[in-house]
Amino acid sequence: MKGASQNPTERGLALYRSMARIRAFEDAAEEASKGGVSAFGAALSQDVMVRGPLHLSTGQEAVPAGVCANLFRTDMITSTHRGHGHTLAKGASMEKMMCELFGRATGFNGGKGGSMHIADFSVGMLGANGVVAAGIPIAVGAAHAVRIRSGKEIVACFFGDGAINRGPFLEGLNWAAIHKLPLLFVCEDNRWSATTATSAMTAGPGALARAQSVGVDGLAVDGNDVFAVDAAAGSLLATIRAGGGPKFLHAVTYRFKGHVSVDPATYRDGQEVARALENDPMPFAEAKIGAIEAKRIRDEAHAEVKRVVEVATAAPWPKSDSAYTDIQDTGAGRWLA
Amino acid sequence: MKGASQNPTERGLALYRSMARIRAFEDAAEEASKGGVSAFGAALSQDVMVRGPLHLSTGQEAVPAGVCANLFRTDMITSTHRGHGHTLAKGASMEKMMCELFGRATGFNGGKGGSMHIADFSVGMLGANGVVAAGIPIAVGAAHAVRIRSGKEIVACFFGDGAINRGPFLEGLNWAAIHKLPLLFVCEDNRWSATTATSAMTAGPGALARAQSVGVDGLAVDGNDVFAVDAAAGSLLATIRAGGGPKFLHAVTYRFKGHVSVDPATYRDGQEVARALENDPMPFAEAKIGAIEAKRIRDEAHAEVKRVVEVATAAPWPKSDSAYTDIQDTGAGRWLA
Amino acid sequence: MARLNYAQAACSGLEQAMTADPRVIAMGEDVGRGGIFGQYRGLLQKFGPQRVIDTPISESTIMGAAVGMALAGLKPVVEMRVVDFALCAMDEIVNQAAKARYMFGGQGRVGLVARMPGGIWSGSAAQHSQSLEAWFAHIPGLVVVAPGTPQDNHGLLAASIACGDPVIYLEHKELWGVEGEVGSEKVELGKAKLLRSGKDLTLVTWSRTVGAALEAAQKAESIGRSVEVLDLRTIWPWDRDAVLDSSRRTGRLLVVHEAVRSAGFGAEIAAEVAETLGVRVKRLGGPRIPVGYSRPLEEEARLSAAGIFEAITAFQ
Amino acid sequence: MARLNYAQAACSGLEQAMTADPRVIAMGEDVGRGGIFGQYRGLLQKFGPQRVIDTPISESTIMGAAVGMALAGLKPVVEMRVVDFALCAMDEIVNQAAKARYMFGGQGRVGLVARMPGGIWSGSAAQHSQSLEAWFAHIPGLVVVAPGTPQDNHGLLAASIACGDPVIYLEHKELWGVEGEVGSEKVELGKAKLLRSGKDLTLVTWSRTVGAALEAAQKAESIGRSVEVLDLRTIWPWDRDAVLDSSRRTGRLLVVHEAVRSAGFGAEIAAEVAETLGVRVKRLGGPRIPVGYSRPLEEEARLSAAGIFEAITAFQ
Ligand SMILES: Cc1ncc(C[n+]2csc(CCOP(=O)(O)OP(=O)(O)O)c2C)c(N)n1
Ligand SMILES: Cc1ncc(C[n+]2csc(CCOP(=O)(O)OP(=O)(O)O)c2C)c(N)n1
Ligand SMILES: [Mg+2]
Ligand SMILES: [Mg+2]
Repeated sequence: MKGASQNPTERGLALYRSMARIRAFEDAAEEASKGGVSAFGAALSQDVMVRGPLHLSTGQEAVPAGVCANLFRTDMITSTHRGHGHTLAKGASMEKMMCELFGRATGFNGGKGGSMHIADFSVGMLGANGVVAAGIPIAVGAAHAVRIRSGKEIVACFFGDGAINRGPFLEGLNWAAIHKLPLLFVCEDNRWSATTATSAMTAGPGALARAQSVGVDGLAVDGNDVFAVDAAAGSLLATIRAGGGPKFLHAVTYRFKGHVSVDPATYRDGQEVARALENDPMPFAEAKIGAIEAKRIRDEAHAEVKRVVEVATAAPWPKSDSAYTDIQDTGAGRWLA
Repeated sequence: MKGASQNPTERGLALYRSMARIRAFEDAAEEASKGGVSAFGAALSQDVMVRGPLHLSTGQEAVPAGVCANLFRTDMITSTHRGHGHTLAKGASMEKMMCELFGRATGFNGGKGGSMHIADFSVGMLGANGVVAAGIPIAVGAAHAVRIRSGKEIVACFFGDGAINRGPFLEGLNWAAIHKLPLLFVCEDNRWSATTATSAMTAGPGALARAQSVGVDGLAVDGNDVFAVDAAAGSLLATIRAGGGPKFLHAVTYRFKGHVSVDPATYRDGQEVARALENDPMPFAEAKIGAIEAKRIRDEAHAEVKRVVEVATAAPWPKSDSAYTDIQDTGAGRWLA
Repeated sequence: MARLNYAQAACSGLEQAMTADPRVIAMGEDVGRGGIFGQYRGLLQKFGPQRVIDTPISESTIMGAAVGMALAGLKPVVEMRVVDFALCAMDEIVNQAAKARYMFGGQGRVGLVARMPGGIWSGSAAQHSQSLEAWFAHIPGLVVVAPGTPQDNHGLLAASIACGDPVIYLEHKELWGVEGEVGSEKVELGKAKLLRSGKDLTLVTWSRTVGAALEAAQKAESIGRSVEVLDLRTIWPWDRDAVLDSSRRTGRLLVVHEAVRSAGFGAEIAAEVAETLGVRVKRLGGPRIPVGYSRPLEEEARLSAAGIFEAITAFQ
Repeated sequence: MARLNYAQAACSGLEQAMTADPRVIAMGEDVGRGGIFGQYRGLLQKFGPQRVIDTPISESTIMGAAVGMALAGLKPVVEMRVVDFALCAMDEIVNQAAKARYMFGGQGRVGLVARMPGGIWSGSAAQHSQSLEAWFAHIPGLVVVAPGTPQDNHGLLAASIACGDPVIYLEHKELWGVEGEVGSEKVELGKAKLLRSGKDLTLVTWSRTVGAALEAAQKAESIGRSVEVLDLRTIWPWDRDAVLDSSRRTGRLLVVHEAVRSAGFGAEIAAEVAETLGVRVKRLGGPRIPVGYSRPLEEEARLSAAGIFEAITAFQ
């Protein structure tokens, strides 16, 4: 989150810390989710901590870390089904997120949403989304609201490479450009859409060209280089904040894990995966900030996540009555007779 | 329709005839629709011949005429809410179309569809559509079917300038490009979307650039010059037929009338309209084929449309029982008790 | 009190809401020119393009942006033109607008009004004539409103904007020109209106069908059948108490709606009353056919006062 | 006869259809790798990428292209992944697939099967757990199928591909791993299956709820209540005759479905039976809430054998 020192060393450490916390969180969540999804016809184990499809952003940490380092707390973001990294990087509590994944009353969503709907409005995180590309129009609306009340906030909208083939991508970018909304579109390109190589399903010169064709200019960046992401996002956001209208950031990275945590991802070529693992954004950043500091930060992150898992494990379950709240004020109720 | 002589003079006459028949049809349909729509809160006159919203393509004749001159009868098209021109140019019977607009049993759709759903499968006209951009995915599917059965047909997909802001535009073009489908996209740009100037709602460098950004190349052309449209469509279609994949034609023209026949279009600038009327595609083409031939062709068209209106006026109404047919085979019926 | 038509009544309700609360904005295709039914006439002139927003033909994003605006604190009134085109925004309505508040555990609310004129529209055929209130009533999170008079269109629109929930607001495509007296009295969501008292049969209906139902009830009076007529007005939450109360008194319930009868909202009402009271129930609705273009076909899809009268008399 | 799970049973039904008729093709996201539930496993290897087509994440165009393919003579089987994402293709389903044949006056038919797994999916929360059969039943032109067993998933998929109408095919997200004997006998669309005879009460249900209903019926037997259980299997057209017949004999109808009770398809069945026979009817369905993520919340949205048993015993 912005407000971190602009001192280059401190900024580097802050970026690395942001990434390390995401990595530690994802590893712990992955562990806690084993057996927790009934995709691919597998049965669901009853005593698993994290139930349901868990989409890990392991390997992609540099994108949220680099982008959100340029956002103020009052700025807003929208996210995807793979939203833990965005949420943490935006400054949300790791503990409340883990509690949510564990389905506890103390989670951000009181257990109502889980990983795919994780949200923390207190830091402007307007929600993960289970529907590919659905966050785009929502981000457009949030940015439009800012414009209407002459606010100073900007909105960052994260989505995957698969999302650029859905209609709302076109509609949302066009809308943002017409109204010159304060909006950064971030295409987090991990090269896969579930079990499908996105390249095979995507025609034309790429995400940035598509954005430009509807009047949204931007930059392409190595999404595994957190410093490059930071710099690119910083320059685009400076333009946006100065009233330059929406911009686009295309960040190429890689999904280290399967589509969901229990997916062995056997459909991927071993060499491709091996090459991608060599581009792990963590050691890359470590090389710049030094091994000693990096280890200290990682250890802190591990300690934090360990504590957080303990808290989440001990946290109370939501009361079943709460299943009936937060639906609507007019016409609420169970309506069972 | 293709198959017309390639002799330049004869081709010119055929193009002009195609346009003249559309113009005559639209004028007659307009006349027959007076009082026939309840848009804008107006009441619907009971004895009007053509009921409901009637979208006239008056002034836009050069686009369907020029494009369809390059299509075989077995080629297919999809159309829009403004589909009379496409239908006629593709070789459909004027009589059956007028009967349909008059709601008669002898119309193409037996009275079930009307203007917004006009279709003639016998000439490959797969239907007008009341939903903006909805014809795009349908055309994609039809072209994909051709590919699957290794057919030789191509599909031409007509849509308006407003449609390029709807999601299916992105999705459909991307799909067509991935599969290199035999498909010509035709953006019939009349500069207006209902009461809104499309330019105010459309960001970026334009329709063709959008198409190129998803891998569909093409041409922009003066949509009031039927010879230019013919030539451009001809060259694109030659590439498509040779296996070159989908192409895009951006044809700029103008909507002479209101959005629907009863719309006085007071929201348009008088000078803009006056300038556009000067670019009427009919006299433009007439200048090339000669006034005498042009008049003969127009007279023929008027005679034809006069006859057709008489036939439609005298044609039988559909039996009310037919309201219950053509729905579904499994689970058909009224289900009123 | 003023004599306004249904479109003007809504427009004045919206104007009042926009005047009272700067968070209320209106957006949709062609709203700048007053909307294609005149239901936004004059608002651009009064509130400017920042609050009366013309949009591209992008239904998904119109609705999705409205959700984002609402989450960011505005109260958008969004225009879908007709309910048939709202089908292009169904993810945004059902997966986003209706569920966001719940999924996020109460963080954020999606206070918006999605106007989507419904019903048969003369000569407009199958893609411009649907009635889908039953769909929206089935979706947790949504409020569903179907005003049948200028007064209700004025008052219910104001109440819908005020309520803070996502409201599906179904004006009828053939009521725009209907005139009536419109006053400033409040109309509460969830309350049916008793249009006519009777003791033999309870007739529940809404939207455009109210007129035909009243006509049929009048005619039934002349042959000695006393029909009570309720205009439901709000489809969700429906006024279960009023309907049960009346049905208990009359012992017979007839639900009448223009929507296709099969799996229409009449089924919910009839089933509920049959379950709860064990009284006799009947439903009259549209046949399960798309609406045809030609007049004789379109007529088959419509409900008439005569048809309703017949249903009343057949209900012994 | 072979022992197959629900996913394999559908896959083998599709394989047979594709072998028998070259016009049958399959398409959707990830189908090339067998589909995320394994319901297309092996088909790419057997039929190649021309007929087992991977698609971009473009639901509108997947469904719209299927309409175009069907109009051009193919018989597409298209995958929407889950019914919740089919909301992104609602215009294509409702305005195009369901209505094209009618609007065009019988020119062209839209024979396609749109597979969209429905129902609660453990730990998947509100955007992956909906049951929307009532929506589709309300739309003229559509056939709606909800197989509850491997055998039915095999036979009904074949029948759906064969029927030539647009079929909404609702597999249940939690039945994929369920095994059963699968033979080659045909399963007819529109025919309920009598799972259990009884004389005190008719219980009508479908899809995943069949299991819990049978369990509850068994338990009711032990306290002397004899419950007849019908698996509806096809939601539209529903087997009205079988339901009326059974209800007439038992004098009591209980409809049970996982979908939200309000405006669910149970309302149609209950209303119809109440109208036609005047017998007593009851409905049990999900509460009108989005499905929550956490187990205790999710449980509130589920139907259990115990809950069904209670509804049976309370129905005196
Ligand atoms: C509209 C929609 N279609 C399909 C899905 C199923 N789905 C979930 S994630 C996913 C892949 C998304 O790929 P991408 O956008 O690149 O994001 P990534 O998973 O790589 O982060 C798909 C197809 C969905 N959630 N929403
Ligand atoms: C999805 C959808 N939204 C809105 C409409 C209402 N509508 C009908 S035609 C039209 C304008 C279309 O503009 P364009 O695509 O340029 O075609 P034109 O009318 O100019 O031929 C609109 C908004 C519609 N039919 N479908
Ligand atoms: Mg991806
Ligand atoms: Mg236009």
